[in-house]
Amino acid sequence: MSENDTVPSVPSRAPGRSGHRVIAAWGRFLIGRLALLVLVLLAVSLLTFGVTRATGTPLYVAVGQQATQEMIDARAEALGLDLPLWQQYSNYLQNLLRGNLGQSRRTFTPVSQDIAERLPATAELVTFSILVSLLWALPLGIRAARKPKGFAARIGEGLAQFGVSVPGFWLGLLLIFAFYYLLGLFPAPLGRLGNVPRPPFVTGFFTVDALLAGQVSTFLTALWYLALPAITLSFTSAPPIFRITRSSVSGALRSDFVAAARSYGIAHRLVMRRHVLRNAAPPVMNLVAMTFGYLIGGAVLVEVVFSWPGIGLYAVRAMDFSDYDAVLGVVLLSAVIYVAIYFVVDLVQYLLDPRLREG
Amino acid sequence: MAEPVLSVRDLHMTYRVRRSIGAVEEVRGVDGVSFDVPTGTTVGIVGESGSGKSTIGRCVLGLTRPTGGEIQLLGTRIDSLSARQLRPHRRHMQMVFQMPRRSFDPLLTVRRSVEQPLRRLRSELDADARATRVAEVLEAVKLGDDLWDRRPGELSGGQLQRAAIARALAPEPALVFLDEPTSALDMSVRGEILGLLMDLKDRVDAAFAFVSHDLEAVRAVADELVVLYLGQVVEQGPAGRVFADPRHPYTQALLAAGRFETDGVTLGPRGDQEPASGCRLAPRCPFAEPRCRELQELRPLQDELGLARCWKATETVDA
Amino acid sequence: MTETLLSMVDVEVSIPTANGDVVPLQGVDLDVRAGETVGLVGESGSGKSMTLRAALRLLPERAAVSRGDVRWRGRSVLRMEAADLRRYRGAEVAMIFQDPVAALNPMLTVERQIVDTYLANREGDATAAREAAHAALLGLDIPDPAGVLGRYPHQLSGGMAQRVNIAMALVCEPDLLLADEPTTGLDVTTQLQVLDLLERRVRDEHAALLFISHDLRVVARLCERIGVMYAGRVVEFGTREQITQDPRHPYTRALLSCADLAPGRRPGFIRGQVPSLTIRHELCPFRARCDHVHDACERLPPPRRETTDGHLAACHLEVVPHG
Amino acid sequence: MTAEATPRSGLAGNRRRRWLRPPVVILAVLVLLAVIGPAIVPHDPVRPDPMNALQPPSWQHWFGTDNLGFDVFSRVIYATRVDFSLALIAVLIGGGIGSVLGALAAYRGGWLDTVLLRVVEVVQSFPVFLFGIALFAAFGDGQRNLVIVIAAVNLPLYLRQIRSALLPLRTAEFVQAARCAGLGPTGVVVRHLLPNARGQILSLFALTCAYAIQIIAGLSFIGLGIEPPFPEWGSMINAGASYIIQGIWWPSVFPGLAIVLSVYALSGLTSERLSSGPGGAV
Repeated sequence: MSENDTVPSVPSRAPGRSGHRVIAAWGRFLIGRLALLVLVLLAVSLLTFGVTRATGTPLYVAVGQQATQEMIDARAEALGLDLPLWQQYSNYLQNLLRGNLGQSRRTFTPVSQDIAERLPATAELVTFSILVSLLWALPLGIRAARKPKGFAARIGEGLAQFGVSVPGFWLGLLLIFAFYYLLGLFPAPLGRLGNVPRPPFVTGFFTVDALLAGQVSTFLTALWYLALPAITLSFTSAPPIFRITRSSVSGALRSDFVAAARSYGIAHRLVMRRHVLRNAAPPVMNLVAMTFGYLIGGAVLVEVVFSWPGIGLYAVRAMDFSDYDAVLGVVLLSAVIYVAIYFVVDLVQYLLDPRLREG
Repeated sequence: MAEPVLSVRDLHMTYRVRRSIGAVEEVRGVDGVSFDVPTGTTVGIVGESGSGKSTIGRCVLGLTRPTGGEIQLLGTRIDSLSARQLRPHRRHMQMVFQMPRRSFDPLLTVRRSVEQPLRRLRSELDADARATRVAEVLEAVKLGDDLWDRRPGELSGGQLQRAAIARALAPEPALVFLDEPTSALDMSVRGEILGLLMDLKDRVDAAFAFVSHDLEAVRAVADELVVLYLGQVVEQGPAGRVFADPRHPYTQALLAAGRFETDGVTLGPRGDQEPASGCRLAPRCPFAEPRCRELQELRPLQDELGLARCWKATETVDA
Repeated sequence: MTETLLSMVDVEVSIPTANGDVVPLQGVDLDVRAGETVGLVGESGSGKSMTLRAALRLLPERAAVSRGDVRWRGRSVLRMEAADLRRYRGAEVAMIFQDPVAALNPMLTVERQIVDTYLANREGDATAAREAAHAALLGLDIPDPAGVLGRYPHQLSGGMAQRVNIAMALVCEPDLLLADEPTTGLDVTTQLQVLDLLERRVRDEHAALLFISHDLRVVARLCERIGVMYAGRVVEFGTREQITQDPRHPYTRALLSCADLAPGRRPGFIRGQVPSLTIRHELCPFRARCDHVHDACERLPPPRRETTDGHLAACHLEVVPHG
Repeated sequence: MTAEATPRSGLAGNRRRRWLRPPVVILAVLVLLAVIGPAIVPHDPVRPDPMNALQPPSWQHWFGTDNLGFDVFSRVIYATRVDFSLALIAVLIGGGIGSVLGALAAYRGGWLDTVLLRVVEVVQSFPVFLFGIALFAAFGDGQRNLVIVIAAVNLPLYLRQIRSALLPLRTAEFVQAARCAGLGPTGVVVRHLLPNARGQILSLFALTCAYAIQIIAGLSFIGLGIEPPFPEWGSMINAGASYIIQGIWWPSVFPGLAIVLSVYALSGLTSERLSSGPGGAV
């Protein structure tokens, strides 16, 4: 009855504004978001730059223990460590932009190359873990929303509680013990294909590449090796997906427009598809995308347990070897991926929701 | 004429509303509103949603900062003061909100909430003086003393609104600003609060501002009336006159609608576009003429009957 | 005698909660005849909104009809199979909600939603549905119907959105339209226009209307027969004239005195509060707040007295003294 | 349409039951172990006994012995103190600062709110473990750095959760009434906003402690934070990991169970779920 207290509820202008104004509006929006993206990436690179300088050991380690002071100074100059800090940062930034993440002292190859070889392994693991999560988290989440006290709700919440309570790396060990040692159903936790030859490289996803090359047995082996690590990781990604599905679907179910649709005798299937799921989907899709971006850096421990040759394992090995450039390369990359996905998700959100798009 | 307790001069409040991607629209919530509230009188401020009436209250009480104009409380200008500078003036003005249940901290008892304004605004009072003052105002609003030490959750809407009025009166303010005090109450409770306000009006020497879209309620308590449309004052004057002989077409339509008369002035549907210049009601007004496009000033009506912002209202007087 | 469409017989609805049952409806009796406009007036907590939901069998989670029956043309709605129930909702009975914008799906255009409603209740393909959607908006004083069809709900004002809801409900060609305080959320000037519009369209479509509101003046203006609800039951039922001129239940009398405020005169009000609905009231629930209470009210449940011309009141008092 | 005030009687009844639920009992036991554990431990958790390494669980060694002959049961008990105390300290530091910033962001709003949100976005774009690795690379190993890492992870979490808990309260009428009564921003936050968000803050505290324990264990598992042989659940699991594929399960399984029990006990205290979202556990 009364106006909300800050912004008057004057309805917006009719749609169908002239074409170029819409494009201009979108232009401003995209520039705004891109500026934000660049700002966040700068901040991220500042953090990693700070870390590289704070380690303070590159010189000492690079030159070796018995080095004389002159050798250390010469090395320092070569590495440009004597330049003022901001100049070092701009060099660091230029290197980054050129994709030069420094050289790994363990593999003696450029860090960016190491990462490029290992990123697909992590990406494949994360993708399958999310697929596994979606298999149960979505249906159970929807069912739990419709029958809050029902069977699905109890199972879903139980699995979610289990997933949150059980550390992933420990669960991995348990699964290995049960399914490899005791039952022998799954392979030893030694990488992605064991000794089966790799399929020709197309995407870096062994499953996809094997299918593209028609090597069905390699595809099955790849799946066989993927199973345990993907299931382990899915216990981390599934609980939030289950919970957000349940809460956003039940929110839509309790809404007036669903009550209105049902009062007009609209078929249940249509009510679910066009009213409930259409409104409940955006938050779920956002979370799944963010989870993907997050797990790229979050699968570290599962990779260690299953010696899965991804960027997580690479970072941990580099850590043990004090190979800081490699570590920071991985940290930077996963942050960039996360922020990039965040940007895309934000954009898709605007496209899907007329309240944001049409205004 | 004594200095008015509250005087608002040419108050402006513009919002930057983000309509859609990148399209930010400037909405003039309050667009040049002026009125006075002398002591001992109740000024009714009426208007529909989007008229800016609640925003004016928030500006007067320093809860939001207006983008233009002047607000004077007891002769001193308060709209440009910082929160710290405003604090000593707060004891002279208090507010009653629309939703009684939301205007009380659920964790505090009624007594503690009513005492809160005294602690800070009347720090010269010691604990006992505060306690007696709290008892005084709670009795004045006829709230059963068995409820004083209860939490808001255990009181009804009507009882809570009584307590809210007591809290507002506690520091003996010169101005009590009531923002839609009866709109959230049931019919049966509305009368109870209006009756209380009518009693207090005579017994308490303070100025009252009563904002509402419920014309019947305003009519029962208001001495003066200010009618708002889309952030502008369209008519102003003694309540009796305005209710009996409304001059501005919008006021006529509003009063007719309030009495469920369809034969009176009726307005066209509420369009989207606001006219750039001239009378904002023009797109909906049955008497609209080309000259409505020119800037309509608030012009005085004959012998202190008030003001109206429409050539038609003041023309019959001049002709 | 015109056919009785909807009849609710002693309907009780209860909702189990952690601290025991809440009983929002405690024995509602109501009938609506074809082409008639019936009003239900009651304050918050009186159960008027729950009555409409019970009529459509669209009760909130865990709520259930624990006594009595809801009959549509003699057939029990409570025992209807899913398929019949779906046909009953929309084609036979349609509903308009209080918050006009919230009752529309924010993700779909107005046209899409009206077309869906049409296809769910009437024969015809998509093009017929689109024409019906456009036709439905005519006669509702909408300045640019074609434009409104293409808009999304958040782009509509309250008044415009409620016109769309009325159009959507009438597209189903229902025999009975339920309206849950459709104008309460609107501005005063818009409220009157939407009320008249609703009355006109319902008459044109020869549909019956069950209209509920907390404002007695709105109900008195629109409805031929009026029921007054208090604490989950109908305490008085009669024609518009009987209720407004010759109210027989003390609560109705008190409501009337609260509704008309005259300047200078002390406004009427009802002391006390609405009773808790966590107990089933055998005795008269209004007795604590009633000025005419006497010992019979404290001992016996109020009888349902009906005068010859159908004016019904649930109160011990024979004739309520005036003033 | 339910009645306004639901009766009060029911609440006292189930408040008593609420405190006797399993999570609370388990938590009490764990806290007890953290305090007196080291004193009552049957074997010296730090003295290796290579002679009977890798013995399966027996009456002598309830949880068996690990590859260096340590008694697993003693070390699990001993480690309770380490994991709980570090988690507690880290969460208090990170949570404390985060809550204050969150409250200010919610109450002040404007540029402070947007700046803080952007900073949180940057910090949370680092996955927990890589973030930990990077910080360890910068500041070196040890319990002090472990606390810093956990605090740094919790700070943005608290900032966001407290901000979203307080934001709706900011526009509530009783807050505006408090401002009209002359209360300054700190007065409003301390006297009205925080007390009304007490339930959410306690739940957040319980959930973030559970989450912190998992991070500590995870970091130690990859050799960061607490160096063996100092007893800590994560490093114990790591020590036993390579033997799992030979069927020697007990050195890794029992410390993991301790973690699960702790997290179950802590997260069982609250009905609210930290929809942990991507910030989820390891």
